[in-house]
Amino acid sequence: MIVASQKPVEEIRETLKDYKKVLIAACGTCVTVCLAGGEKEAKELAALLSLSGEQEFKVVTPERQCDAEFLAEFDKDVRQADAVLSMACGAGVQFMAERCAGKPVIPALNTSFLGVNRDVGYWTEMCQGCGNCILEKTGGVCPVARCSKSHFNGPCGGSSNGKCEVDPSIDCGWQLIYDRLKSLNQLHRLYEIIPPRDWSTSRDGGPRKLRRTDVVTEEV
Amino acid sequence: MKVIVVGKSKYRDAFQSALRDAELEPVAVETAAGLKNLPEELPVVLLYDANLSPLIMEEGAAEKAVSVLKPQDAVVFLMDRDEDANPHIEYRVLETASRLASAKRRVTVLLRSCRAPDERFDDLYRIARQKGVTFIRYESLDITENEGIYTVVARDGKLSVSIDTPLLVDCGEKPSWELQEFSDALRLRTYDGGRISGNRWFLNQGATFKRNVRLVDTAALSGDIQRIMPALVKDILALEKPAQEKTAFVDAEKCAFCYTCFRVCPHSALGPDHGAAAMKVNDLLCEACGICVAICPASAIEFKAASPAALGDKPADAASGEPAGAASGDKPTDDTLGNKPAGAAAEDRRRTAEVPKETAGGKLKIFCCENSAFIIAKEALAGTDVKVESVPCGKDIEIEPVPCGGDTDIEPAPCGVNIDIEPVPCGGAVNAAMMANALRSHDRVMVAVCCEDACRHRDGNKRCIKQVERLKSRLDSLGYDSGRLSYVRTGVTMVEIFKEAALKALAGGEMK
Amino acid sequence: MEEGKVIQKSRLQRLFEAGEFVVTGEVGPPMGADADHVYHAAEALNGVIDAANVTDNQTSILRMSSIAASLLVQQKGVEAVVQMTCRDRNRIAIQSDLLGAWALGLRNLLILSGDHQAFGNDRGAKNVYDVDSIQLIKMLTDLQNEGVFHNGKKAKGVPGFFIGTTSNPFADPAELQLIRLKKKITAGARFVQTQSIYNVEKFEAWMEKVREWGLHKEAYFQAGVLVNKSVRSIEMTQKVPGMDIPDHLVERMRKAEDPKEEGIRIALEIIQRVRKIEGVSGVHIMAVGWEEIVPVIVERAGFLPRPALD
Amino acid sequence: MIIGGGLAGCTVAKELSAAGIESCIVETGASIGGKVRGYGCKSDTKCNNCGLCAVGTLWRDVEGDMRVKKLCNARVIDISDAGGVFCVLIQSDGGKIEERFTDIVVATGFEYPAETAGAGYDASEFPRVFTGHALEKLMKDRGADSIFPEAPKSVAFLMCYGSRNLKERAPYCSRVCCAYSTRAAKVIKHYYPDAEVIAFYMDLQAVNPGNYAAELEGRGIRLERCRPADISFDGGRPVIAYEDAEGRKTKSFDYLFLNTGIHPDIPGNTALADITGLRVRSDGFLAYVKPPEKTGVYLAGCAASPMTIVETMASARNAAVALINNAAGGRVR
Repeated sequence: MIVASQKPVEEIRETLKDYKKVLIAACGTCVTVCLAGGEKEAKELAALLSLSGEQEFKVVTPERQCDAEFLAEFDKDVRQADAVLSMACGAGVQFMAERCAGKPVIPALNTSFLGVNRDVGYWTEMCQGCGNCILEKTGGVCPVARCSKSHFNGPCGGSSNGKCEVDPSIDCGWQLIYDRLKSLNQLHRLYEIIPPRDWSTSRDGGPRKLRRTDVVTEEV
Repeated sequence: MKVIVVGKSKYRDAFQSALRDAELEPVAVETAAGLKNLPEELPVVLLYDANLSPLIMEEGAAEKAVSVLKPQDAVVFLMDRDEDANPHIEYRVLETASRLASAKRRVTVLLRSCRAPDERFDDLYRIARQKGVTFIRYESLDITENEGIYTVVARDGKLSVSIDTPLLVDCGEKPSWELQEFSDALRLRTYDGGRISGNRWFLNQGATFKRNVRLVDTAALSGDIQRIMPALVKDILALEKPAQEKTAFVDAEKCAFCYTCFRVCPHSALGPDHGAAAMKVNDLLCEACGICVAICPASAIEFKAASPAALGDKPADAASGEPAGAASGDKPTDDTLGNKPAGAAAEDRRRTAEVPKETAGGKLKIFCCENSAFIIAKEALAGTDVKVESVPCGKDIEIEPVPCGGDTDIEPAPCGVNIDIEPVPCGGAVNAAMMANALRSHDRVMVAVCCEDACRHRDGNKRCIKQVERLKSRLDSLGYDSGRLSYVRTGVTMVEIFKEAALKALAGGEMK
Repeated sequence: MEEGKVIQKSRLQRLFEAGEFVVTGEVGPPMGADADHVYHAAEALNGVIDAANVTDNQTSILRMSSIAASLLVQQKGVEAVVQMTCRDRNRIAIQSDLLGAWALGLRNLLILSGDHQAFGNDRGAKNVYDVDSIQLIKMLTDLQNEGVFHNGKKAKGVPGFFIGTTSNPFADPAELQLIRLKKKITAGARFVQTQSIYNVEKFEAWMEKVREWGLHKEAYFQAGVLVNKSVRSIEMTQKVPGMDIPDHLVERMRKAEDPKEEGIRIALEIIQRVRKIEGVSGVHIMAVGWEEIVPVIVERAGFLPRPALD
Repeated sequence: MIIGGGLAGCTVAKELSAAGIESCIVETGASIGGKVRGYGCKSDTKCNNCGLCAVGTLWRDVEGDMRVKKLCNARVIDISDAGGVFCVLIQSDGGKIEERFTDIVVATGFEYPAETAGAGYDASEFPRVFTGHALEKLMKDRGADSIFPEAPKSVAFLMCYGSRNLKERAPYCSRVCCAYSTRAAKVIKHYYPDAEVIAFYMDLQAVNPGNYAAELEGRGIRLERCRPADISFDGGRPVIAYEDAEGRKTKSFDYLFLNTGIHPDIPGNTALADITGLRVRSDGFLAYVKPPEKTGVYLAGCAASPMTIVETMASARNAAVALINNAAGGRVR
């Protein structure tokens, strides 16, 4: 899931200061689950920003902001607003902005990473969406996302007691890989030299597109 | 009614036959895995044999031990027990010690704290003293072993005693992994060593946070099962009805299936409904604390009234402590998921929410936990113009204005000050949006929750205070006076503290 | 800046400041470690041009480092313009390399974003783009003016590069490009080399805008001129994104009996025309794969001899 | 009929009412609630498990419960058997009344009789000395940042005061003093971190899980294991003479707490035993002669033995459940 956190409220207020009627668009999927931009957070933000008494807020919650059909349901609300505060991830904010001709669309969140929910209110990064998965080689622990240096062939010298040199609260990704492979009895995999990889499948190759040719019947 | 009897206790057969006598239908489950196939809301009795030294628990073990001891050998019992452990184990220790002393062995009982749970203990203690058992209180112990002989050095302040013994009996209870497994399977909360943490154990002994699970410590019974049966059967039968007049209800359409409620519910009342791809409240387990309602990130959980049928002939002021009354509305059934609960506004599919308009309110609004602050609010706020904003379960609880200088010896609040009180089932039912909205209509807002660790819903009070702290820092960063928002921890007798907090809140100050 | 230390200005900078019409060329480092290649190229340009750009892994093709090759070029008496892209290095590496470049006596710097690695042979490489060209220009200018790195630490020895950048007069929308150019100049670029000019009318219009915005007063503008050797060369160039080659020029090449000579003539015509445009302070002559023609162009354009400085 | 409208009596009444059984509380005081109503919660920042919050809305619930009849300022004079039901003569404000009941619950609790320990220190005469009851009032009325009118520098607790002492007629452990006094000590230490708090004790009961003595000492509460020899006064300040391992000492304190225990109301219990068929034990508390299912007379709370709040409620609940079961099943006398 996409994990995000809310921007500092004063920053949000500053970006909204020129608009009288603001539509707060929560997003009902990832950012709801990570307690950053769901309906509850939107209501709380609306209540907090309403304290000044100078602006009007309305909260809507599309199921997802990354599908046009869900956004279409709220076109009327968008028209009535001076600006839209999107509480979706960066993708949702942009998609909302594409739809809202002539309306400023302002982000309320900082989109952080692709991660998992480890406990109530605690998420960790697991994937960077690099487009070329090698988890089968690394015991199901991603060296790209979970090693601070994205090393492919073992930890750096800064790994000590299973912790990363960047911050002792970060587990060394390669320690995790080692532990996993050991438990799988696959330590031999560590001897393989993983060659420099092709990053063109990652964002280094430019903005990515994906087409399922069997679903797309008319070529674009 | 089916009752699941969990555990491998040696008392299980006797226990099951006692349940049958009470016209209940016991179902034995021996492994944690066996629980998975059974409905979650069935009453569960977890039989638990304390894991203790056989010398004190098994008949004849003491005599056997005596036979291998030389007459001059010392026997030392270490009776270092917790307060919440059951006193029957101590009876056994005293009895065993007395028997060994009767056999002319030198017996010493080392205690860290003295216990006198009841007259029986007093009697056994007196007998043991008469038989020649030595009792020594200690603060710290050193134990060393050399070729089967233990040297125990007990210290108490500046005094110390050293005893050599071939037989050192640790009377403490050992953690049981089996119990831990059952606890995990039943979603019970445990603390160190796998012991089950109760729902404020003193409120309801033997109960757990989960309403349908009761813990029976067989050591406490010493085989006398009948002693506990009436109360146990009463509790089991009470499980046929929801705990509360209102329960939480998940709107499956809005639910993001995020498991947040599942993780925070102190009573394990929420579970997944995979068919509907949404969470579902188990009405029989829900205690209506409102924590999930407040925290649900999709705002998908609301309260609904439990159906009159489910509540049945439940009389007013029942043991649950909740007033009964205007329970109304239809209980949604599984086959009518679209059937919205009474009271839940039937929102259209577009899911829009109006931000409440600012309404003219009083000077101070207090969210009061019904378990503490709301009980004392009347007394504490004597002399102020108090209005109760909304009342749970439709029953009117009136807090009438008391003229200034009433009969309390508390300094009265200024006359004519409007204080609005909103009772909440738990501090955890108050979220930041509620507080922020209250700040729009009131000069000051305070939440009054139970003292730390005293929450009936485990950590609702903590959740509330954390929300207050976060909201305060957000108010600060917006440049508002965060002193307008405050909280107080209070108990059912802390009238003066509640009063002071309210007065301070009115003045814009803060309580620590 | 440390007191009492005079930073020696580059020849390029002094020529611009003296109001001379500046002529620069280009040296492409080899795809290998062969120093002689650079020496030969530099020797050919000695006395012909005022300074030579030394490219930085141009079009993402792996080559010898620009800074190292620049040093080799200067050893042969030609002043180098170090090119530095943002593609391959993060802010630490870029600054570190440039500190070394200054210490080695390199004085001119051309900052560009760098072509995406998708154009080169290492398509699977990660790109860095930790800072973009404008951020980099600003970082360096601040360092040069205040003696303090972007990270807030004081520098021991401050460089004084003559910083230039590039601009494309033909990219759309023109306004966006002009805004970007203005930002670059505001950030501290002192000279600007443009994309190769073929469509002189459009370039004239662009320069008019530049003058309107007053940019020509804040930086020296050099028109880029590319010399084509063949029909194929001009056809290929026409296909490069951001290039604007009028069809009639391509047609001229096709019809010409001697395409090489025609290519020279076209280049010379362009040079003569852009020279007259107000605000153009020089030309930058590029002859990819035909480096030996540069002295010929310079000579036939009447730029020789190059002015001497005291 | 429930004799006594304190914690045990009210708990029984509430349980019975929940089961649909009507009851009548006969209370000698002016209102229901008994002693516990005057108790104060003993949490500092954290709950100290005193159990008082378990009481919750009990008083309000019982006061507002139509199934529970409340006779205050009333006392039972006589009980006689009237063929399967009890005929009870009650002296109340309005004179003597006679009522009939099927069952009787004895929940008379305990007493602060004049002759028990601590009674000699009247608050007006010794404002710096607090007995158990006064301590509770202090806890109840404490403010957000003060307990005493002035911040104390030193406070002493005398635990087991009057307990375990044949001469004081309490040869047993009252079982609550260790708990309430150490909890109060924690509260005082929390309000006044600089105050010296000393507890003189004989035995220390485990009140919280773990090593309680260590926990208390970790909080800065000093434990002295000795029985002080003498209490005297110096200008109103209590002075305690005691002996520890180093020898005899005297020390003066700002405040002194005498942790009086739970004492049976012996005359009252004796009178009740006569009319209810219960017996008075050697320590003065009441006990069953025959099982309550046979007699219809139930015992709840501290009338039977010293109990904590929670134990009292549990005992009352057990009595109520037994009564309800018997009422449903039909009693065989």
